[in-house]
Amino acid sequence: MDNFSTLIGGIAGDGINEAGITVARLFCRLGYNIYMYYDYPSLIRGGHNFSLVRASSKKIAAHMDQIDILIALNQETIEKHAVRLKDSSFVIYDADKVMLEGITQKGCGLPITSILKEAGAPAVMKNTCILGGYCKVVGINWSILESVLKKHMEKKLEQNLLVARQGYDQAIESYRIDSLSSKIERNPLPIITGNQAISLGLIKAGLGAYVAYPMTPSSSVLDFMAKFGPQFGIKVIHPENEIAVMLMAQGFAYAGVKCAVGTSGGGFCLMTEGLSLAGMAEIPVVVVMVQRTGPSTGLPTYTGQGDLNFILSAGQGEFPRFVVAPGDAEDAYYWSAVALNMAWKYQVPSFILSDKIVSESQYNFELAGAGTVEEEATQQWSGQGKYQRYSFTDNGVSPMAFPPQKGQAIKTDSYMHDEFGITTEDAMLNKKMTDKRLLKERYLADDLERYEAVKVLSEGNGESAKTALLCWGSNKGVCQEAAEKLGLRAIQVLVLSPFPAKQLKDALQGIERLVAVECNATAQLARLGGFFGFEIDDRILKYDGRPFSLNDLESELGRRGI
Amino acid sequence: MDNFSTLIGGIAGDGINEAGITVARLFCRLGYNIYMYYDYPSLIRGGHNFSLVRASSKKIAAHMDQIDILIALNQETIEKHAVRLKDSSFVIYDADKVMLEGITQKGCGLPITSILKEAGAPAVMKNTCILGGYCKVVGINWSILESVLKKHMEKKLEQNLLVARQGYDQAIESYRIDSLSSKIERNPLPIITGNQAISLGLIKAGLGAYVAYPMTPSSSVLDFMAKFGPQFGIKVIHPENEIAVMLMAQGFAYAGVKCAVGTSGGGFCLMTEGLSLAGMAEIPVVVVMVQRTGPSTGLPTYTGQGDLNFILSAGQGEFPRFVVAPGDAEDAYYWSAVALNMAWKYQVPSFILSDKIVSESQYNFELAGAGTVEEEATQQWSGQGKYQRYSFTDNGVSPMAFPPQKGQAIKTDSYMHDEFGITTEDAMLNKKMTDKRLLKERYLADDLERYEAVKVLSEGNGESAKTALLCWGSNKGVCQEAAEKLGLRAIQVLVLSPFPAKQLKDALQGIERLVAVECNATAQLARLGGFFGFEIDDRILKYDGRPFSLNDLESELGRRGI
Amino acid sequence: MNPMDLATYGKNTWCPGCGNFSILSAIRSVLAELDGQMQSIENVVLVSGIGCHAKIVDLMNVNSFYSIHGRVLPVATAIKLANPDLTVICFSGDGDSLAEGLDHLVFAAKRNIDVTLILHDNRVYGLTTGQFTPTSPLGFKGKSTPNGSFEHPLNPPELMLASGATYIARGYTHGIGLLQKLFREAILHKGFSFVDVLQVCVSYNNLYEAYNKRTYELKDHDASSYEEAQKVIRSWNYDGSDVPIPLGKFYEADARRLDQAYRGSMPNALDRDNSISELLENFI
Amino acid sequence: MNPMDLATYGKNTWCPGCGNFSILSAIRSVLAELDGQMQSIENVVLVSGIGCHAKIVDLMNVNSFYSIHGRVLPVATAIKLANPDLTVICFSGDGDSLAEGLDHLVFAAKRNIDVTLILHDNRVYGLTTGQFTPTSPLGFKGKSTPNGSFEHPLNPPELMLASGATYIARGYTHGIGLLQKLFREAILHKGFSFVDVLQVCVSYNNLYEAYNKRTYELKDHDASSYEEAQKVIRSWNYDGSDVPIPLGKFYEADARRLDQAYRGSMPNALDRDNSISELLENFI
Ligand SMILES: Cc1ncc(C[n+]2csc(CCOP(=O)(O)OP(=O)(O)O)c2C)c(N)n1
Ligand SMILES: Cc1ncc(C[n+]2csc(CCOP(=O)(O)OP(=O)(O)O)c2C)c(N)n1
Ligand code: SF4
Ligand code: SF4
Ligand SMILES: [Mg+2]
Ligand SMILES: [Mg+2]
Repeated sequence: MDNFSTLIGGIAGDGINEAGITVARLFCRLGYNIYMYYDYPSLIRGGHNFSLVRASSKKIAAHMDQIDILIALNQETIEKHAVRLKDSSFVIYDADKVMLEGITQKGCGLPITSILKEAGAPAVMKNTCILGGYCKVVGINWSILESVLKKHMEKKLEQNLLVARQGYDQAIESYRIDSLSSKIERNPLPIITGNQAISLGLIKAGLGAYVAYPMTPSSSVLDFMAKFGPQFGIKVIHPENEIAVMLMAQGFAYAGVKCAVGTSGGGFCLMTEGLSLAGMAEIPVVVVMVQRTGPSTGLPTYTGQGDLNFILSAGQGEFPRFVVAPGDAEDAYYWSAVALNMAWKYQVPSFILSDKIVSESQYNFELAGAGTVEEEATQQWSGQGKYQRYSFTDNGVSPMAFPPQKGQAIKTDSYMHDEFGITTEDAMLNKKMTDKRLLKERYLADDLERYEAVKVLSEGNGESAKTALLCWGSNKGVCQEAAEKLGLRAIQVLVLSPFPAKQLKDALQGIERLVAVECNATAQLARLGGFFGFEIDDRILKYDGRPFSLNDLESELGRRGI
Repeated sequence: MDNFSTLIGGIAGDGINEAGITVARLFCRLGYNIYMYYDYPSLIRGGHNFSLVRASSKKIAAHMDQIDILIALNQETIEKHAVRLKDSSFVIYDADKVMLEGITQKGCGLPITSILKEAGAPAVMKNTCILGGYCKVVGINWSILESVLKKHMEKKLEQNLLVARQGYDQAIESYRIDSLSSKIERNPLPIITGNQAISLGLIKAGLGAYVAYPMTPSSSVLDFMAKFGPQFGIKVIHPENEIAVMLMAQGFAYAGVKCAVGTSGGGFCLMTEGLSLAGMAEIPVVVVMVQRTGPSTGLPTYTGQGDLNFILSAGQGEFPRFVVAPGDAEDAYYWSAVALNMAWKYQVPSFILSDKIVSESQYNFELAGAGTVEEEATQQWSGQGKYQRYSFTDNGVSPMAFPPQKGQAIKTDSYMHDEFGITTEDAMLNKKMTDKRLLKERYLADDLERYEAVKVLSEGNGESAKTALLCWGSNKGVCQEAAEKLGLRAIQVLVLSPFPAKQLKDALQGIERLVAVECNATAQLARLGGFFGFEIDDRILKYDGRPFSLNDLESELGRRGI
Repeated sequence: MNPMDLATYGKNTWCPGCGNFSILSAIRSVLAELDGQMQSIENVVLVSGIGCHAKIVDLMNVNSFYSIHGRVLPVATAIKLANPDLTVICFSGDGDSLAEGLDHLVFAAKRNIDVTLILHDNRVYGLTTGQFTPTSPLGFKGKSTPNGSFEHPLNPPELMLASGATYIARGYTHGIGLLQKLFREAILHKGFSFVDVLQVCVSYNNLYEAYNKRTYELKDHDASSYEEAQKVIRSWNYDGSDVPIPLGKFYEADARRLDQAYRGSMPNALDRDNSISELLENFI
Repeated sequence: MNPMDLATYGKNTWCPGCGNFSILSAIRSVLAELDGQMQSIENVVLVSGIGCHAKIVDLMNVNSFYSIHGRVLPVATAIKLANPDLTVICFSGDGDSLAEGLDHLVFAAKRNIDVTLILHDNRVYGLTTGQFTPTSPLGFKGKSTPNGSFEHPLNPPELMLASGATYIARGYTHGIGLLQKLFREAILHKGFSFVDVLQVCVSYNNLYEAYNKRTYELKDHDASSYEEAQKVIRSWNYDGSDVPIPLGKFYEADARRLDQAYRGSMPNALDRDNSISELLENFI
């Protein structure tokens, strides 16, 4: 079995996210790769949530429209997702709540509400119960479910096991998912979101403080840091607003503590003034910027890639910045570590430009496979002579020192300043300091040649490899898969600033038709490419808040004769 | 006499700006055109300020390095500006304070301090006294100075006239400035800054409220509005910070009052979140954004053009905006009125992107010559049926209505919304509303064909017209003049969004070498042009906070063999 | 007018049991009642921030401006200045107006602008699923403070009193009669009115039990006295202790209002043109 | 250490007669004196906003962070949290910390973070040449309010008291002895210290005469009493009236501080790698 998709739907409060993760874990234990898309509106109880878990023998990072199993905790789930059913699909549902009218596919109703009542279990255990039934239906051994529950149920394990078992016993086997474990030589992998991977990458590269004001879809970085940060000595702060966030980051950096902040569009707006300060005062800071549907409040829990232009030029004045857009959890881990390193190596702001899909989707994650990255040393002051915070050097990078330093004053300044850090309005010095700051971008760009800043995801084959898909961020998975299927080349631009024009040129060798695939309405990467002389022939754009499914992209490509 | 430059220098507090304006007024009465550059550091008393007033028979908007008369209220003025003296130049100075050592040019020292003492006049009258001497030296009749002082001295007129007369009497005539009034058939023109012209343009198009938090070099719009706004029924508010400014603007617009805000880089950063709200909620707002040297606090009183990229993409998500960069006071007046009209016609944010030079320089201003512009009617709701704030229409513009409307609810929303203005997370509607908003940009772009969004400042002549200078904002004057002198074409891009690609293409007919002239370090207009397929061959950039003088530009062009 | 006439087709997405339902119902009946009496409904404008609280405007068939997080008050202030005949009512959250937008709250009070702010003070960030806010008690365990928050809470009515608010009251979402009374008073009060509503968030900070036990309605309180107001306000400081929690009107005073400052109307285009020409004369 | 050792080559660009000179001289002598006693000078970090006041950091040969308008306190808070052994002193203006950055001021007090804020309260925007600020009296004629401002001033010490500040005092730039005393106390105080300095701006708001006549130094004031503090603070409300203006320490208390909350140090790279691997186990 190559692909198996399960959708579980219900209302917010039904634990749909957790249920999806459990399904993902089951498949992971069987040796599959998984990808889970989680779809939810902006509310706390009610509404319609669903998790779409796809398992595959190959590494994946995209979902397909059609599903093999539909798990419905309520009627709305059936109504909304019946279109996804194939002839061979199967529906598992709460027989006390849901009616299967008009559905021709096979199904199995479980009296969830009754089972829970009998067991004296609270309503939140619905999902455990139905997952019991699910395991039976798809032929996953009870022992696997049992071990997953034992590991992850923090509360009321016994009762959960009881209702799961009831579900398992009352369902009928209909599929037989084979374990892949014999084929793939590996232990089950952890399943994490992009935001968790970002957090781990930052920690790996020596993060000392994380400051954020909650904002979907970036908040789970704050959650993670608040929970696990202390064991890494990380100071985690949730202050009054995003302005304070950005300025606190600069206070930490001044004192020598590596700091990151996290937000989404509206919160980032409030950070732009502090960003420009970081640019002028050459203060390293990492911004985890997770895109959602804009403008303004927009759709807080849905995705978009509408903020690229903004990020590239945010803040008054001109100063270099490092911007990377990871495409999945492993990218996220690796490049977040790199982003923190780059920030401190070049004393510039660094962006991890994510989107809701990368940040909140679940991926199986292999630390070893994500690439080796270590904390890099910051260029420290030698301790000789009088310290000058902004000393002129060959590459524009001035060695750092942090207070206290006996006999020295370490001075940082948002005004135009001299080498020591004292304000000056001198015309020549102004030009010279501007050149110094911009010089760092050149060295940063050179440094990037060591990295795969542009990645060829699929080489394509034969004739059709004259066409390439160009993507960034979460469209990595869907482009790679479509390209492999159709024999196209697929190219992911990971670093967006400094723009890796040379690497992109190399990756495009022989390509005659270039198709940008983006989740925005104005094709921002295509436009950026235009700057550097890359001509984009087609644009496939989606901007309804939802990610491309593999089918969406394939049919769009078909429509264009590709 | 074609050109005559006067520089007056002293410390902050000496009234150098006012003295320069007085000189400008004198020449204006003689029938000359004038341009005055005012240079001052960020402090209140002390330091070095100077006004450089250039008079010319032609219309001008640039200064030249060399001067004809140097008026020195202190020694520093001599030290700093001696290099500007030609053999024929003349120095007028306070003989009680200044020594003319090492200066070979002719000069005339007046015992200013003694004169003031004798007259019992306060130190602030120094400038009036020396201007008396100046008039004698350059041969401007006493009656002209007298009439200017009578008109503009609000306080202590008699005493001012007395010390001016003393200066006049004790100096010696050395030049004879001829009146041009016989040649140019016009009454003396008002002399105003770009910021005052912006204010008048906004007033002309029906401004009802102006909200701003002070920030150099935009503050003088607030000053002007606070002083003169009430007589036009304009509500002028200076609130707690720029966030409040931007949000107040939206409250005013919601209630039907046309509103503008003003700021510079750092303050604009704080407005970006509200800007995105305006984009989503389709709320008209005009932002007067005056650039200074960045990043961050930078050089508050010096110029720059480093914020173009930022303005074009500020705010999360995608929405249309109108951006115009006037190049002098008449542009500023005309286009500010257009900007307010466009904001309300298309319900989009509109930017008047100025810079310190346009905003704080003095220009002679001819209302009739600035172009005819009237307040345009906003598309109002018909009053029929149920009002829908976001109704779908052919051009994306939904008719407006303002509370109270009997029986109606007028709903505005920062979330994705339906036609009525109620939040929705529906995918199709999301796409449709995004299309609606972006559609407005197309109509706005079409509308712009009625305007000279790109202006050919100089046609050039013969062979050399194969080369064109491309500029925006305050480099208009210097490019026009250099081009006329060298027979080049000079092209000013006035509208930067929607980008007038067609008009620019037309303007570039026959051009083989295109030279961008900008006051920033990364050639932002050139880069923007690159997006639209315009290839820039050379970049002449200045980013030390000071504007190009005509000589600066000419010698840079010379260096490039142009 | 029937309160239900003020409903829309917008779907109510609050959690079952949420205190916001009481606020919705109270404001609907107060506005329905005032319509025809003092202020007809089309003259009312509602402004909200972002948070669970803010969803209320989608549920009211009344003019509204659904603003951004923390920014209710500048919007409301400008609407009132634009047209002083409008009645402007703000719905805000404790994260919204005490963290993100605290400065605007203090300045609205300082300016004594004639708008009403109803604070849905659930002492937690509801919509972002449970972080501590400025009114959460010391030691609050939320998502951003899993081991307990480190900060003492603010006392919003005390801050409002120090900032110049001229109507200050506290309500509780179990107690709709009092809520209605306070909303009515606050709306009719001329000047900045602040109603701190102890709004229970059943999902992230269910304080029904504590509030039911500890709240009491003020009797014989002299709301015209600053000192008395302060005393009663400071009798409970939003921490976890066991002291009684007073409800009712704490303070009311009469003072100069910003909306009285701007007068004068706009000239017609011709007069404007003439004035511009005249004005330019000054610059010759 | 001689106070003049703390000077730099930075040029002093304040107006002759500006009150900022007194603050500069007072802070230099206090820091020179404390060096060697409590806190050696390299452990001191100065933070400023933007305004005339802020130029002070360019004149001090001491660690400094010249920040942006209104944002002294988040920077200072983070520096203190990063390294609690540092002594952090903020210089801010009335526009800076009471308008642009008011929220941070309230939160610094709420958190009782152990930093000192010296407010150069000239009751005007100096550097932007004379607009009204939150402490300008009603009717102040500045550039943005040529016909007089419409708003009553805030009373900053009152706001600080309501927000949780644990050291509150007022000084005056004519009176360098008292300034020194208050700066020393404020710096040595553990917790958030707020010193409101009546700093005269000779160019835009010259109040020397009024202050000379009306200020008096507190005697026998019980600074440990909240009620007493409040009474004396409220005895003058920054308006134009003729009442006496108290100077001195208004309030001092001991309370939990945010900088006590974060402990623990960072592991070495190897331990970190191991912990990451272990942590990932939870997600299998
Ligand atoms: C600038 C900005 N930052 C963060 C957010 C995310 N956000 C939305 S609602 C909310 C908190 C809401 O808390 P509160 O104001 O107390 O309202 P409640 O949900 O509790 O009613 C936050 C932080 C946002 N929308 N905008
Ligand atoms: C975001 C932002 N807005 C506005 C300004 C312009 N600005 C510089 S100083 C200042 C006011 C300073 O007033 P205050 O804080 O009272 O300091 P003072 O000059 O009186 O010492 C302003 C508004 C700025 N630098 N940044
Ligand atoms: S999360 Fe809390 S405040 Fe929000 S709707 Fe649910 S109960 Fe109400
Ligand atoms: S403007 Fe005022 S505060 Fe600024 S330096 Fe001058 S006197 Fe001092
Ligand atoms: Mg809340
Ligand atoms: Mg001030």
